[in-house]
Amino acid sequence: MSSTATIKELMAVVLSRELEDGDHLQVGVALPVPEVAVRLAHIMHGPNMQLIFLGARMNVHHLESIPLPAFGWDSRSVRWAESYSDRGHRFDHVKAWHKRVFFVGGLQVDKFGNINLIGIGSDSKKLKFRGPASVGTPTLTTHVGRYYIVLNNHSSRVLVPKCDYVSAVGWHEGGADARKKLGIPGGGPKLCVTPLCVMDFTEVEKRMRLVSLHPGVTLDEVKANTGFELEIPDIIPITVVPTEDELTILRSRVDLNGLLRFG
Amino acid sequence: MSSTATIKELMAVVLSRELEDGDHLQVGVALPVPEVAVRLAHIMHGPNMQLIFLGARMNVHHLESIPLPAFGWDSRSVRWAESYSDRGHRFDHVKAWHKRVFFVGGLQVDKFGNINLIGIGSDSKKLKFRGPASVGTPTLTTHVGRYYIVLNNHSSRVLVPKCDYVSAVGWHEGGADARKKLGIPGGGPKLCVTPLCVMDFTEVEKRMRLVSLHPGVTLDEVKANTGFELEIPDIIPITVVPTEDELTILRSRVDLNGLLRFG
Amino acid sequence: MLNQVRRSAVLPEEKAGQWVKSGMTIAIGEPAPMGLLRWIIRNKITDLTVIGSGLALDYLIAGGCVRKVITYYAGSPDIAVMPAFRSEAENGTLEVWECEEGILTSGLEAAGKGLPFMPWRGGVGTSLPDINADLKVIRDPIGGEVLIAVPAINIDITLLHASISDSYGNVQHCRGTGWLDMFLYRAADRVIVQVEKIVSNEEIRSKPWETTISNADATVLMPYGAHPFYSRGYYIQDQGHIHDYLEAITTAYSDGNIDKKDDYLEKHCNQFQSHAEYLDAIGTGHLISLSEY
Amino acid sequence: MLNQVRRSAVLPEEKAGQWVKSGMTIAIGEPAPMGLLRWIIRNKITDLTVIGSGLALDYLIAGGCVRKVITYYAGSPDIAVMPAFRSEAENGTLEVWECEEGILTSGLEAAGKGLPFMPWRGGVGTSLPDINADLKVIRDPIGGEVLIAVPAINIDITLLHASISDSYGNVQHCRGTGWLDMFLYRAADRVIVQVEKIVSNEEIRSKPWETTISNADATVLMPYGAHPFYSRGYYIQDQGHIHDYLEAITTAYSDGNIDKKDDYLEKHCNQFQSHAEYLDAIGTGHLISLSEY
Repeated sequence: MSSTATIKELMAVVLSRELEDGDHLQVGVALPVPEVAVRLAHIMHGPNMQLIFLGARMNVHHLESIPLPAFGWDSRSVRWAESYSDRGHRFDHVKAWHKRVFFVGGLQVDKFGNINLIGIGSDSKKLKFRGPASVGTPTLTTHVGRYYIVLNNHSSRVLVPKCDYVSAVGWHEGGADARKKLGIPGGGPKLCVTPLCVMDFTEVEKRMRLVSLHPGVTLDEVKANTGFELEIPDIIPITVVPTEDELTILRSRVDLNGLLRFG
Repeated sequence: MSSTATIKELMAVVLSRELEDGDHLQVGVALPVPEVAVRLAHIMHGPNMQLIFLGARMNVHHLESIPLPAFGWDSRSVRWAESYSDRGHRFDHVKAWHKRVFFVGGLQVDKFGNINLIGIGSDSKKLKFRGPASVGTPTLTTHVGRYYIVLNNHSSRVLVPKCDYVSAVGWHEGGADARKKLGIPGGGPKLCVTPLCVMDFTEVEKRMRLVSLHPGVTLDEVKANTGFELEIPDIIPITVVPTEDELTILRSRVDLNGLLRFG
Repeated sequence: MLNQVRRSAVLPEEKAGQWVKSGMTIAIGEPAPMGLLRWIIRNKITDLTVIGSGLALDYLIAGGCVRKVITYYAGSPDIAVMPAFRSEAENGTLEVWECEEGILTSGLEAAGKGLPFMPWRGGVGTSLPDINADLKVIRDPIGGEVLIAVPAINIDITLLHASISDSYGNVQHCRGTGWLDMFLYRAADRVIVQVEKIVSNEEIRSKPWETTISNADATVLMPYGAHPFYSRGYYIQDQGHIHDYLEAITTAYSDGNIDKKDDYLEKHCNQFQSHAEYLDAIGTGHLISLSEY
Repeated sequence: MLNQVRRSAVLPEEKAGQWVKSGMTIAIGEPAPMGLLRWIIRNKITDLTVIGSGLALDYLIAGGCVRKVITYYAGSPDIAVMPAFRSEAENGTLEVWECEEGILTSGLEAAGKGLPFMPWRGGVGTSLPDINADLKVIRDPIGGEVLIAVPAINIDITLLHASISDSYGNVQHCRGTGWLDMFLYRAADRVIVQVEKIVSNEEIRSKPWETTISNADATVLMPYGAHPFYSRGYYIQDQGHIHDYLEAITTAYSDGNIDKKDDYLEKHCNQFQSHAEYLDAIGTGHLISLSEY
């Protein structure tokens, strides 16, 4: 069990440390890293967290393990939730979303944290690559207290200067008042976590900035794989690796089948 | 049981004959005549009617009797309904309200069937008589397939040339296109039933018109107690009194305590 | 692994009651949360803006707590217009935000959805936009239809009565909520729910589809807390008690002998230190006689 | 006392299926009403506008039934983008009304509420109003905030899958509805619900708080009707079947060998005369193995 964490496990642990007790954590399907992260945080330090999956609200802190579901649409995984009230009224209680934390991926992400799930190509009626569409990301990222961008690939095809289309507004065209000017109340994207590094957004310009490099990753590698000029701080720490405790709990009480270890 | 019907029983029977199988019949509290009418119609000829009370939908045609509740807010009366879905979503399915029939009273009713539940007096901030407020009548009368105005008193204080305030629009300032011009889709008021007579609305002007006089009531009596000029047809029939069957069923299977008989 | 205990949302009535401050906007659900309302009257909270209807609203007005009401109905099957509401509105001492059910739910939905307004058709052509300056007649931006723009109605605290909750603010209503409860909950910054019974978390999780509110800020254990009103699945209305109220308050206001109102309030509310004392005065036998069956 | 019989809403699949005509706007709930969708494919209904998501939507596209989709998500946990959707959208043979969850529910709510539009904030600042000309950026008439006016999305027929109904169109979902089902129901002129089981009216009335739809225009008895998807409380997804679909359809489109698609459809849908024949081909043993527990 004392082996090194995989990159995905590292990413999950980075996210789990970001989550605060009392957060309402909504994770969509097909995002295994956040799925693990919220469960790990719930066990580690979140007895008052609420996990929101498939329109169900759960607090399962009393359980010894909180395994991932067998597959994405596993209806059994939320049988013993505390409430299904998010379903028929998913957008009727936006007022309480300041407590909510969300996670998004993207076909493209630009330097201000805008993301694109619509597609690639200049003609929106005939896209070169048709994406899966925006799901609920426009509304969720508009209102939640904060959200995290989580990418499976760190490449200049994904991290682009400008998205072909914007599904969810991050910091728009930049500036700490960018969201306010648009009339978008939520707290915006906080971090962007990739297989190479952790990034956040500068205070004034809200441009993406390197926070830490994952072990073994060089600055040049990040620069070469980022399609825009990343803000680079003077001192660049290495991402703090999972503790023995974190990794043990992650593997033995959450990711029982090693989705992040072998997947 | 072969005694004569009381005026309220007569009114209830008149209304019950108006109701068609398949109608969705919504009756608010404090309207005993329609409460009896919808139950009677349900038994007599309405196996596919839906009764909507207290936000519950019921079809109780299979029951031998459909008694009135013991009192207005009797929570037991809808225990065995088929659905409570009208409660948290009372106005989310207006699309289906063309099937719905509603009943309203009023502090004032004018010659175009506009009604007032707000109050009497020129200063809306300090009314001479403060009414109970409009309940759901503005929205319901806007959308339902048709509705009936039911009055406990036929007097010139109630049937006025012009309401001090309008809670629910009937035919506004008159004309068959009055509702259309306002953009109000529902079918509007069909009849006004009072202790003296039955009235409807003329085809072109949509002014209130006498349909029939209740037994023993004279035309002069109606005119003297109506605050506006009523349209009078050439031939004025007497309101058809309840049949033996209707009255027996009303008394023995609906109004078991004689609310309309002795009340 | 610090802070490993899940917080309880259960509060004693005085702790929860103290959240309600004079001048706030509060809302009352159905069945009426009478235990909490009696706390508010007894503790002389004043100048409230109250979203409510019927007799529970009238009780708060009679209790001297209300400056403004947002209501669609101040009558009941027992009386055409509630006595304290009627008298104070006619005197001009009570402000009325005139509305109706669909307009009210639209404003509450706007608040819950984080929107500044919602459009609504019911009320077009009526006097409501004339009387209530906050209701704005608009043309819809797509087809030009005439509608009413209802501003968001935001609430500081919503007070509800429900059947059960667990320790963590998961609330379930027996046989569904009152028709407006969920709108009031979603439009409010905080919600306090008084419940007949507090149950285990396992009982809630055995039927999560019945959970109506999953994050009540506080729940207060108040068996028979809706008395003199009903509580679905528990007890029916106490018609005698309600008629006594209507008679006392009607008389007080119409006689101009407003002391009679204070006598009524003293006897039925103010003299008690707690909900339990109130129930003692009603008497166990009488409470049992109200059982719903 | 004429006409004393209450009408049944239960229809055989071919009767209910015939309501769906080429060119209509239909909607698909969750769990997916696959029995009805297979009927539509088998009967070569075309040019549909479909409100749906994920694999059930893709199945209809692959089946050649769809001209236009209104969707917020055409992916799944198993594949980033659905193969038929992706290919036909990229070819320009499929029109996409680009939206997202909150915009979709707003348009559906407008339809249900009889309104021409609803305002929504989610989507402000995004490309959605640029791509979708029906979404109009407006200023709210009260405070001047920038919002999106979403036009009413009206549906001809909504198709749902649920657990039980009685003979009269009273439907109850085990453990609640899919998140969008009720929006789709309320926005539609008619709703057809396929159910696992038809129960007595008394069973429905024993728990009216669980009734989700009280006036289904038709219910169709289709046990295992959501296969290869789940039905809450009955069976889980058939992952093998779903992977077969994804592989076959992905291959068909990427090879440019579109016959492979027809082979798949023939084998899994078109060769059957009825839902029962389909179930026979799946086999009882396999169906039992999918039981949810």
